[in-house]
Parts: sequence; structure tokens; C-alpha cells
Amino acid sequence: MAEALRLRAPAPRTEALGLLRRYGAVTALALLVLFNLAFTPNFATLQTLNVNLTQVCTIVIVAVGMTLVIATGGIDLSVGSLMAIAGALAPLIFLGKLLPLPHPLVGIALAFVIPILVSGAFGWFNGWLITRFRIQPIVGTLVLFIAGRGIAQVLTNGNLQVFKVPEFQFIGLGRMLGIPFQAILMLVIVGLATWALRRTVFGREILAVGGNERAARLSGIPVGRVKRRVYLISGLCAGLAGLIVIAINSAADANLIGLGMELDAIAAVAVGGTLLTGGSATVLGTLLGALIIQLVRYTLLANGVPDAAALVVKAGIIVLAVWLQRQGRA
Amino acid sequence: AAELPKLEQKAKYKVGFAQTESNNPWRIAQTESMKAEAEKLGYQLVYTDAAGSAAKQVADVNSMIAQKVDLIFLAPREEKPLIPAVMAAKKAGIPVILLDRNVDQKLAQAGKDYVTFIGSDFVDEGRRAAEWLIGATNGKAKIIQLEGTTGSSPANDRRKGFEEALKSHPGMEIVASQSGDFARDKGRQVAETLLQAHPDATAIYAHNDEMAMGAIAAIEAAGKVPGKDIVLVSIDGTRDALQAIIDGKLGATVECNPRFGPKAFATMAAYAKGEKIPAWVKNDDKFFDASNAREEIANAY
Amino acid sequence: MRTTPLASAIPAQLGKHGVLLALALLILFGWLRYDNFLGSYNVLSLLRYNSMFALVALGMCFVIMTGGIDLSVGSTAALGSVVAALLSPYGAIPGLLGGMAAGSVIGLLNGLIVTRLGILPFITTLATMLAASGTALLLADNQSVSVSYETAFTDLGQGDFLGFPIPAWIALVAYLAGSLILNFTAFGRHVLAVGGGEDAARLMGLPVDRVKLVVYAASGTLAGLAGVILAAQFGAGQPIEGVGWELFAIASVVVGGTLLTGGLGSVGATLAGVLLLGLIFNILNFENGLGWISLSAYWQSVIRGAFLLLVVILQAKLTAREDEAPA
Amino acid sequence: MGQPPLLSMRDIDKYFAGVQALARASLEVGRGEVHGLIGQNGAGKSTMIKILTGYVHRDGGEILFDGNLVSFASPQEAQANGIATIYQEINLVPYRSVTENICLGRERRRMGLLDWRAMHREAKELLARFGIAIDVRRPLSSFNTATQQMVAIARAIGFDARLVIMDEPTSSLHDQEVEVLFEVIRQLKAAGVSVIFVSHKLDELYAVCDRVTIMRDGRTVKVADMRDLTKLDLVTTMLGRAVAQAAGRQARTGSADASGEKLLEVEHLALGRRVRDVDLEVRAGEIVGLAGLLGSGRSETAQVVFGALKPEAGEIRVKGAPAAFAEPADAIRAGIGFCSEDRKYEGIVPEMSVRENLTLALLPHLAKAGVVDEARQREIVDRFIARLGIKCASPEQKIRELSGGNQQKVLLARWLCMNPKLLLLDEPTRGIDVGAKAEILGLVRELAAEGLGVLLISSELEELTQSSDRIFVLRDGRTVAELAGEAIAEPAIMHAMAHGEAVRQEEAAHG
Ligand SMILES: Nc1ncnc2c1ncn2[C@@H]1O[C@H](COP(=O)(O)OP(=O)(O)OP(=O)(O)O)[C@@H](O)[C@H]1O
Ligand SMILES: Nc1ncnc2c1ncn2[C@@H]1O[C@H](COP(=O)(O)OP(=O)(O)OP(=O)(O)O)[C@@H](O)[C@H]1O
Ligand SMILES: [Mg+2]
Ligand SMILES: [Mg+2]
Repeated sequence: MAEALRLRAPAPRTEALGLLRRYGAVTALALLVLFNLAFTPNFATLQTLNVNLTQVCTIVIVAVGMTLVIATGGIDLSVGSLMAIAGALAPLIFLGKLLPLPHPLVGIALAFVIPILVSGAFGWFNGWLITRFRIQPIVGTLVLFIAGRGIAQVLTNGNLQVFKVPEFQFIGLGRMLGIPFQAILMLVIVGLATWALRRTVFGREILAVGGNERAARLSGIPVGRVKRRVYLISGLCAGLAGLIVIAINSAADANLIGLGMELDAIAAVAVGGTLLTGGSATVLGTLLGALIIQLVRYTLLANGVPDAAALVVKAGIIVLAVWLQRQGRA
Repeated sequence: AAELPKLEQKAKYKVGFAQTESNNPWRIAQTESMKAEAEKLGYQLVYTDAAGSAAKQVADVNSMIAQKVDLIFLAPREEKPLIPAVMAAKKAGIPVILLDRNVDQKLAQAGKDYVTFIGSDFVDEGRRAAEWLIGATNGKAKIIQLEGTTGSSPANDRRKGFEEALKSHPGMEIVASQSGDFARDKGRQVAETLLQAHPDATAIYAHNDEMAMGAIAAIEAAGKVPGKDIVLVSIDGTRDALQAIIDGKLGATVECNPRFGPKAFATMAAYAKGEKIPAWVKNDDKFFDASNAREEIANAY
Repeated sequence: MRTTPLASAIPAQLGKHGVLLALALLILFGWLRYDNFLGSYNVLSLLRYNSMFALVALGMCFVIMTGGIDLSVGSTAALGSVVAALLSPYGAIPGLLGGMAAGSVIGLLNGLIVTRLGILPFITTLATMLAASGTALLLADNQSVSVSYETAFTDLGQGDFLGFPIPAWIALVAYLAGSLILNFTAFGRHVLAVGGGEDAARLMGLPVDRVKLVVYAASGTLAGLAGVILAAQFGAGQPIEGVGWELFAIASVVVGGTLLTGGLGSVGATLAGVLLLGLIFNILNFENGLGWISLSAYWQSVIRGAFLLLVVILQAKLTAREDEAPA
Repeated sequence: MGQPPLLSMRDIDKYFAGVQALARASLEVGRGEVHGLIGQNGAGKSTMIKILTGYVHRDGGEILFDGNLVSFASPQEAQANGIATIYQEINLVPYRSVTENICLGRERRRMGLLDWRAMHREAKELLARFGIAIDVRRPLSSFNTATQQMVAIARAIGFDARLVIMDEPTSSLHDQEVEVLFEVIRQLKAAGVSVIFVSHKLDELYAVCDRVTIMRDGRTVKVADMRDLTKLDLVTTMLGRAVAQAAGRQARTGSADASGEKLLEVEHLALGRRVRDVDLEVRAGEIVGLAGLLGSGRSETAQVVFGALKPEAGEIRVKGAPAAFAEPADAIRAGIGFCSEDRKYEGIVPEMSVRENLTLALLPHLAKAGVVDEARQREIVDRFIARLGIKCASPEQKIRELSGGNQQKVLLARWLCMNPKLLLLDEPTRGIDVGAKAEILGLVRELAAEGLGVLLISSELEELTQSSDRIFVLRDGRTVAELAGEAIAEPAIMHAMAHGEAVRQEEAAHG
């Protein structure tokens, strides 16, 4: 009768798993923090929080866009390259290399607007490619993954652009009420996305398209438009992230801006508990996922784990975190 | 083994330049210098870019051989995996001149398998950085090392040279050593973290100027003063770096000059004439610090 | 192949035609435009080099046909090359087996995580990608490991057989085997069934998990084999090689007309896809050889991207037409 | 006979996320017996079956197969032990060839390699038993739902199993195929194979079953010999109440609406091989039936009208104005709704809640400045859940967790809540229990009375004759007959479906 006993495992178990699932990411994060408090030299300082916040911002911003894309059942490999394009474009503008500037401030204003719009446009192009020709997202965005960085490098001839423009660099270095401005940006974006996903028609449409495209179409949802929009949004997010990166470094290096960002962002989304198969999404989860990944990176560096070993540990933690997330979905 | 292939004298040559990658200012300057010189001489330059893959670089060299170039300038991605390329060229009767990195001497020798190696000595660069730092801190410092891309030979050599030079100075302690991928952004993030974990650090040694620039940003973000609270030394000698020295933020940087063009083609001409070429045409790299930064910045890259 | 069911034949055929057409055009272009382009030296070294990618793409093709994906192939190959290099002093066979075994381990790991822990392939293999390259760096102590030139090991990469590069032979055999398995074994059909509808396959009583496990293991093993060739061909195990191989492989597979959603695929077309994408690099090198516009690396990537775009659209158009065609 | 029954499931319990789906349910099947299993939507029939085949794990109870205690870990294992199953939703691989779909799992080999010739032959032979002759090398997806269903059945028969389970196999079949299927079932019976037969169609149960098990709310409420059970008993036991006998034709809104404005006019519509020359007309307040054999083009006609497929020729007019919808969205904006026959692939969004699924098409109307008015949404959802008697734990339950029939109801509600002018219903009562069916048809009629125009595609002639004011009959993608008023009778329809050309010529001769 042991078998029958094994089988007779009703409600309680499932609920326990439900909890785990809901708080899986939080648990993982808490464990990491505890570990650091125990082992990492002077971890419990404001500066530590500061460092981690500023470092995680770009990942989160990109990952939010990625979350929406993934919720429609897609994926966007081009984000890193789009960051590079935006990052390479901005200095060209405010340094007046691209177009003559009546007034420096105009240049700075344009340096915010144009690059983000451009990378947004490229994002939309991804969406167009994917919807117009029914190309698999992975391949459709692979095109710009390859060509995008090339474009950025061509723009600058691969040269490093250095600058000191406080007004512009405010998005990277500035602070409001002592909080890094980029962190505020990040929180605003996370908030917006969460709200949109929960409350708006667009949010529902995203999930429906990701959940069952044919059904969505037959219910009158403009599948194509929804997809193009999420890729557009992903592009905009990438553009913004690109600007932040160059602002912090007071230098734009088309070769390196956002290199490998797509993987970080996707990992954050997955660790955060969004299904890569689409049809479900949690932006807050993504935020947690990004924090986890960031904190792992910090922990490994701060404790002097050599790069090679760090890679292995990272792998283990990603799998573990995602597995925790999966529990209860089973 | 067979003889080293000769190069007959011609007015115009078709030469190949197999570049490793083009993703940092140093490489870009090197490529520019090679192209400029080739243009000046009116030679045809077959330029390939291996995008950081030794394997692709060998394939690139092979495609040059297929195109029957007269001579190949090769900037090896790594010491060992490029041996087959060198040998293939030799077999095809095309002389090879190595730039800025050598190949494994156990497997191929200058004057026998390839003409010569033109370049600096990464190990020595590391040593010179160390010696300056020892002087600047009179032998007492807690050092954070920002390494280059894990596994790349300049990273390995610059680390080797630096650490060997420190051995004899117990006061010089490396408290943390992590990779910043030769990149400013990564360098900054790593520096931020390490400074946070090791507030007692008094010096930073970066394997290249870009990471040093990142480190400076990190130090300032941490509310400390670069050059005073924390002494920095690095390698390359970029214009940025020299400016930083002038601003008193960067202590010193060991030059690693990317402008190979003139010397490379001169060596080629000499070889064509049949002159004897030394196994290693050393770049006499300068050393930049507060004493000479001002006058040198003009012709920095 | 009369006996292949039209079901898989039709789309695959179209896929083939698309990629074969592009391939033919590209070769013609190169032949007309450059001297020595079709010279035996260029052709043979091209095959020798791309055999590595061919092997990786073959594994990827099978994984993708089950509806999965394997991002770890690149660093798995790097790991394989390191292990092979370390074992090369003991001879060609130990090196070969060692490298492949290393690959199998990663592959099995992927398979187990995907089937047992139920974590999606993309994220699973993303993780093992990190793990594999980490392990490679650790084993190699952060630098290339020289292979032994005493043993016959290097022949695996540099040797010829009947005037044809040995790596190319290996790839050729692998593809023949792959095609045979796909079309003429139960396992092959199960792979496609799993990709075509996992729940259905399960309800049909097919050993879904075993199929996946085997497929990932195979992909890992082939990547390991590619690593062995990498080590043998360039005389060193290279822990930092293999960057971006996975994307190259995915692109070749898709260009070959295999659906990323699984269920449809062609092994032969994948090979054509590899050659097509491999040829681009070669062509670009020759283009620079003309010395008119010496393309910067940057323009090269722009062009490569544009070309991929072209092929993929062509591909899409063909498959779309196939959809509409009255079945 | 002293022999134990082939199968006996006892005291089966099953919880889904704490909700009890089965409570000490039991099922006993004798050898060589055809056993009916009937119950309302959500009664637990499919779950019972999935537990038997090891697709879901039971929380309690025991299963004896052929006298010994079993607990299959997977359908694979069940199959290996001689249990072949046809699940409610067709579960085959669309991309693969018919042959593969039939032979996967028991491939024929020659010298270790697949013997395609033998497998194609086997597939052909199996299908031949159902009087189906198709190119078995073509991908399954290129055949219509009915054929796909037949393939699924052929596959199950192919394993010479000792127990064949059919979960609503006839839901997408036509009387002709149903007859063939019954013949096959009788053959199986003769060969000593037992069959579990799930269906909502009473006549079918009486036609083939020896005994029947009636389930209600996860319990087994009655087991009886088919003979000793009147339809009325059966229905009342199943529903736990008496049903208003499905109203007959007289209850129809009547021919008065012949005057109603023309909502939809279709002329000479053509698309590929499936739709060749279709004429249709639907007036406000009228229920128009669309009859036809399988593959006669009804679904695709509907899909074209709805803008889901692009016509190659012909004209569509909505309220007199020419309308060629590029996208379903346009059709919906024009007040048209379409309920697809393919619940799983064209209907539900599995991961979304009942609430979201129900209001999916309504979203634009629920929004103020793009923000969903959730209060109104809830109010509407609750109303329709009540009105259609949808059985779900709560509106927030994932729709995939609902039983087949209840999913269908949600999809109907998705369109009814739009209060459209014209509703295209493709097999709307597929897999819905008699009680619900009567309700739904009644509801459709009410709405028609309020002026809604309905195009009703159904494979059940009875349903058509009872509900329709007018019936168009399609044959090979052509409209071959239009029947109205007293002309509506099953024989007439069947005649037209079978040899439609003749009818058409007559008409031509007249006009
Ligand atoms: N995966 C699941 N998760 C949660 N609840 C489920 C799941 N599958 C079935 N149920 C619930 O179990 C009950 C029985 O479902 P089942 O599909 O067996 O009904 P059924 O008798 O087959 O109905 P129908 O005739 O409509 O197919 C239903 O209330 C359904 O909501
Ligand atoms: N190539 C295909 N891929 C997927 N589904 C198809 C294909 N061809 C036809 N179908 C579907 O098969 C079903 C039957 O085809 P059709 O509409 O022509 O006949 P029907 O009279 O509607 O038959 P049924 O009674 O099965 O609905 C339709 O839903 C149609 O959409
Ligand atoms: Mg059911
Ligand atoms: Mg139909």
C-alpha cells in the first residue's frame, strides 16, 4: 500500500509548491544576501547597494523590453547591438559631428531623442521582419545582432569617442534625492511595464498572442501589430540602456557597448520566472532575476573567485534559480 | 626543414595583413598604420579580420595564400594555434612577418619558418609597470589588478611580468585580481566591486589604458581621489591615458605602440634586398609619466 | 529518395532548393569575380576549416528538430579541444575519444536538465555554455594547450586521405549517418514527432524524454568531435575558441529550411547552409584581395547581416509558397 | 464466466490544485464488451481515462487490469500492456505523414532500417477498413478534422490491443463515418477486444454499447445494461434532474424572418480545392444551417467570410454592402463572430484564465483609453458563466483546466458577449452534453429571435433540422441545394449531400 500512500498526496503539497513558486526568486535573492552578509567583506554598506543598483540598471531596462518580447513567444538577440547603435550615435550628435548645432543644449536634447528613436526603429524592423515574412524571431533578430554592431562601428569607424558633457551624463551619473537617476529610470520603467501588462488591453493582447496566436487572431487581435510593438519597445529600452552606459563611462565604444547583453537579459527574464515559451510574463520577476544575476556577479568578484570558476558557479545558480521558479508550475 | 621562402624585389607588392580583431582603439590604430603605409608605397593590401578567433585567422591566412600574395603580415591571435598558418605559408613559398605577438618558439623559429617578429614584449611591459609602481609607493602597496581578457596571451604575459617583478618586494601585495576584458565598462564595474570589497586597496594595475579609465571612474564614484588615495599604472599609452596623467589621475602608462606600418614595410623591403633580419625586431617602447606626458600627448594615438 | 515520405520531403526539398540556389549563385559569383577562387587550395582549406562548423550544425539540426536548441555547442567544442589536446600525447585515439567524451558529458548534462528538471533548452544550454567554457579555462589554466606533434593526433585536423582533408571526411560520414538515422530509423522519426507536438508524441506512447536525452547527448558529442578537429587542425586546445559558433550553427540550420519550432528538417540542407555561410567569409576575404575597396571588418559584418537577411527572406518566401500550395 | 473482468478501476480519487475532480469513482469493463461511459461536461470521464493510461497520476484508488494490480507510469506503458487510446482532443503530429501518425511507436523494420513500403501499406490497409483511401504520405495537417479523427482511430486499432478506449471519437465525424466506426467496433468485439466508448450522443451509445457507466460530478452514479435503460432514465441520472426535452422544429423562430434584412450574402465564393462555388444567404433573425459531407468546405467557407482566409473568387456582401475582410478583426468590427471547430488550436488561450478567454474578443469595448475596465469585465463574465452554466472553480481558473465541453461553452460566450449581428458557429455543440446542448441551442434561438443572424455548421443532421430556418447544402465546395420551411428534412439533406449535382441541375433547369 506504500504506492497508494505515495499517490495520496493531495492539496498541501501543491500549496507548498505554490508558495515556493511565488517566492522562488525572492528566496534565492534572500539566500544570496545572507551569504554575502556572512562572507563578503563590508557588504552591508550603502555604497554596496549603490554599486549594485547602478550596475544592474541597464540589464533591467533591457530585460523589461525582453520580457514583453518573450511574452509574445519571441526573443530579441539584437538588444546588445541596438545599445551600441544608440550609444555610438549620441556623441556624434552632441559633439556636433553629425549635424551643426545652433546651441549645445539642443544637441544634448537631440542626443537623447534621436538615438532612442533610431534603435526603436531598428526594433520595429525586427518585428516587421518577423511578422511580414514569418521568420523565426531568433533568426530575424540574429540579422541585426550581426549587422547592428557593424552599423554602430561604421558610424564611428570603430573609434572610441570620449566626452565630458555633464548635462548629458546626468542619466548615468546624476542623482535625485541621493538616488542614482538611472535607478529611478529603471523603477519607473518596471512600474510602467507591470501596470501595462496587468491593466491594459495591450498587455492582454501580448499574453494572448504568446498563449495561442491563431486563437488571438480569430478573436480580432491584431497579432502583427502587437508583435511589431513589443519589438519596438524592446528597441527603445535597448536604446535608453545604451545611452546610460556611455554616460557612465563618459566614452562610447561601439565595439563593446552592450556586448553580450542579450544573454544577461534573457537569463534575467528566465530566472525571474517568465516562461520562454510565451503566454505568461512577470516584470517584477524580471527585476528580481536581474538583481539575482547582478548579486551573483558581485559576490563572485568580491570574493575573488577566478573568472573561469565564476562561470561555472554562475551556470549552477541560473539553473537552480530557474528550477526553483518552475516548482509549482509542474 | 625547407629553406625560408625568398621575396624577389618588385616595385609593387601584393601583401596580406591578417589582423586579429578590430574591437579596440589599439587594434584600430595598428590597422590604420598598416593601411596608410601600404597606400604610401602603392602596394595592394589584402586585409582580413579574424574577429578574435585564432581558427578564423588561420583560415584568413589560407585565403591569402590562395590569392597568391607576395608576403603576409600576421598579427597572431595566439602563440600556438597560428603555427599551422605560418607553416602553410612557408609551404606555399610565401614569407611571413609576425607583428606584435610571437608564435610558440618550440614549434616555429624566426629566420627558418618565418622572417621575423616585430613587436614589444608583454612580459617586459608588465615588469616596467611593476617597477614604476614599486617606486611610486616606495615598496608598500595593496594592489588591485585588472586583468585583460581571460586566456588571452597579453593578459597572461602582463600578469606574469608584473607579478614576477613584485616577488622581491614583500611590501607589494595583490589583494584582488579579476578580469576586466580589456574594456572600459567592464573594467569600471569590476573596479567598483573590488574597491568596495577591499577598501584598504592603495593601488590599481590595469592591463590596458581603457580599463584604467574605467577604474578612474570607479574610484571617483566611490568618493576617492584617483592618483592620491589610489595610485594607478597601466599599459598602452593612449591619448586618454596621457591626458589622465596630465590631470594627475593616472600615475604612468607603459607605451605599447600600435603604429607598426613603417617598421613592418621597411623590414619587408630589407628582406627583399636580401639583408639579414634579426629574429626579433624589438619595438623600443617609451614610458609615459608626469615627466613627459605633456610633450608626448601630441603624437599619442 | 523514393521512400522518404513526401510529408518531410516537400518542405525539406524547398528548403534545399532555396539554400542550394543561393549557394550556386554565390559560387558562380566568386568564380566569375576572383582568380583562384575555385582553385583546389582554396576549396580544400575552406572544407577543412568549415568541417568543424558542419559537425556542430549537424547536432544542432537534430536538437532543433525536436523543438529544442543548444547554445552550448561553441564552448563545448572549446572544452573538447582542450581535453583532446591534453590527451594527444597518448595518441590520436585517446585524444579523439577524450574530446568526444567531454562533449558527451556536457550534452548529457543538457539532456538531463531539460528532461528531468524540465528547464527550457534555451536557458539550460545558456547555463551549460558558461559552465563548459569555465571548465575549459580551468583545465587549460587560462591558456592554449599545445597538442603533441609526436603522435598522429594532428592528422585528424591537418591530414589528407585520398587528397581530401580528413576533417571533411569525418563531417561527410557524420552527415551520411545523420541522414540515414533521420529518414530510416524509428529514432529519427521520433525526433521529428517530438518536435511536431510533444504532448501528442507522449500520448502516442513515444519515449519523448529518451529521444531528447539522446539528441542533446549527440549534439554535445558532435561538438566535442568538432573540438578534437579544432585542436588537431590548429595544434592547440583553445579554451576561448567557439565564441558565436552556436549562432552560426543555428543560422545554417534555419537557412537549410529546418523549422526552429521543430517537426520539420533536412540534414542535407543544413550542410548546404553551413557551406553557404562559410563561403561568405571566404568571399569577403577575396573581395579585399581585389584591393579596390578594402572593406573594414565593420562593413563585413554589415554585409554578412544583410546577406543572412536575404537568404532567410528567400527561405521564408519559399516555405510560405509551400504552405499555400494546395496540399 | 469465472474469469475476472478485463478492467476494474475502484475508488479512484483525483484532485486538481485542491479541487476534487474524481471522488471514489469506479469503472468495470468485461472481456469483449463495448462499455459506454457517459456524463455531463466535467463529470470526469476524460480524467478517468487519463488516469487509467497513466497520463495523469491518481491520488487514490486501485486499478486491476486482467486480474492484476497495475499502475501505468505512462501512456507508453499502458500501450505496451495492450491498452490503446483515442483521446478527446485529437493528439497526433500535424506535420508528419499519415503513415507516421499511424505507425509511430511500432515501426516496421527491415535490416534495422525502417521499411517505409510496408508501413505505407499497413497504413493504407488500416484506413481502408474505414473506407478511407488517401495518400498516406501527405502530412496529416493537409486533411480535414474528420479524416484526422479517423487516422487517430486507425492508429489505435493498429495496435492489436485488448482494450481500446475512445473518448468522444464521433464528435467530429459524420453519420457515414460513425456507421463505419461502429462496424469496426463490432469487429473488435467479435475478436474479443473490449472497448470503452465515451460519447454525448445517446443514439450512438444505444447503437453499440452493451453496458454503460454513468458519471456525475466525479462519481459513478449508475452502471447498467444498455437494454434495461430508457433514454429518459439515462439522461435524468446523468444530469441529476429532468431536462426539458430539446424543443422540436416548431419552436423555431419560424419563416417570418424571410423578410428580415439580408445580413450576409455570399456568391460564387471560391478558394483552392476546398471551396469551389458557394452561395449563401443569412437574414437577420434567422438560423441558417450549413450541411455537407466532410471536406465539403463548410469550415473554410466560414473562415473566408470571417476574413481568416482570403477568397480567390466570388463576392461577399454584408448588409448589402460588398465586404472583403482582410483580417478577422475587420469582420468582428462589422459585428460578425466566428466560433471555430478546432477548440484546441483556434479557440482557447490555455495559460489564460476563463475570464480573460471569455472577454478576449470584447477587450476593445471593455477599454477606456486602453485600460481594461475590470469591474465591467467581471460583471459580464459572471453573467455568462451563470447563463451558460460553465463549470469552473472560479473565473480565474486557467481554461486549460476545464473539461472539453466547458471550454467550448467559454468560447461560445466569447462571441455571445459581443452581441454580434451575425454569428458563424462551426460545430458549436461538439463535445457538449445533451443538457448543455439543449441550453445552447435554446440560447442561440433566443438571440435569433432578438434579430441575430446565425450560420450554423453542424455534422448532426438532427441538430440542423431542429434549429434551422433554412439549410444550404455543400458538396465538394459547391452549394448544391437550398432547403427552407417544410422542405427541411433529413432525407432531403442526405440526398443533396450525397448526389448534390443532380439537385443543382434541377434548380438550374427551373430557373
Ligand atoms: N489539468 C487539469 N487541471 C485542473 N482541473 C482539471 C484538469 N483536467 C480536468 N480538470 C477538471 O476535472 C473535471 C473533469 O474533467 P474531464 O475532462 O474529465 O471532464 P469530462 O467528463 O471529460 O467532460 P467532457 O465531456 O466535457 O469532456 C473538470 O471539472 C475539470 O475542470
Ligand atoms: N491544410 C490544412 N491545414 C490545417 N487544417 C486544414 C487544412 N485543410 C483543411 N483544414 C481544415 O479541415 C477542416 C475540414 O475542412 P473543410 O472545412 O473543407 O470541410 P468541412 O466540411 O468543414 O469538414 P468538417 O466537418 O471537418 O469541418 C476545416 O476546418 C479546415 O480548416
Ligand atoms: Mg472529456
Ligand atoms: Mg468544418
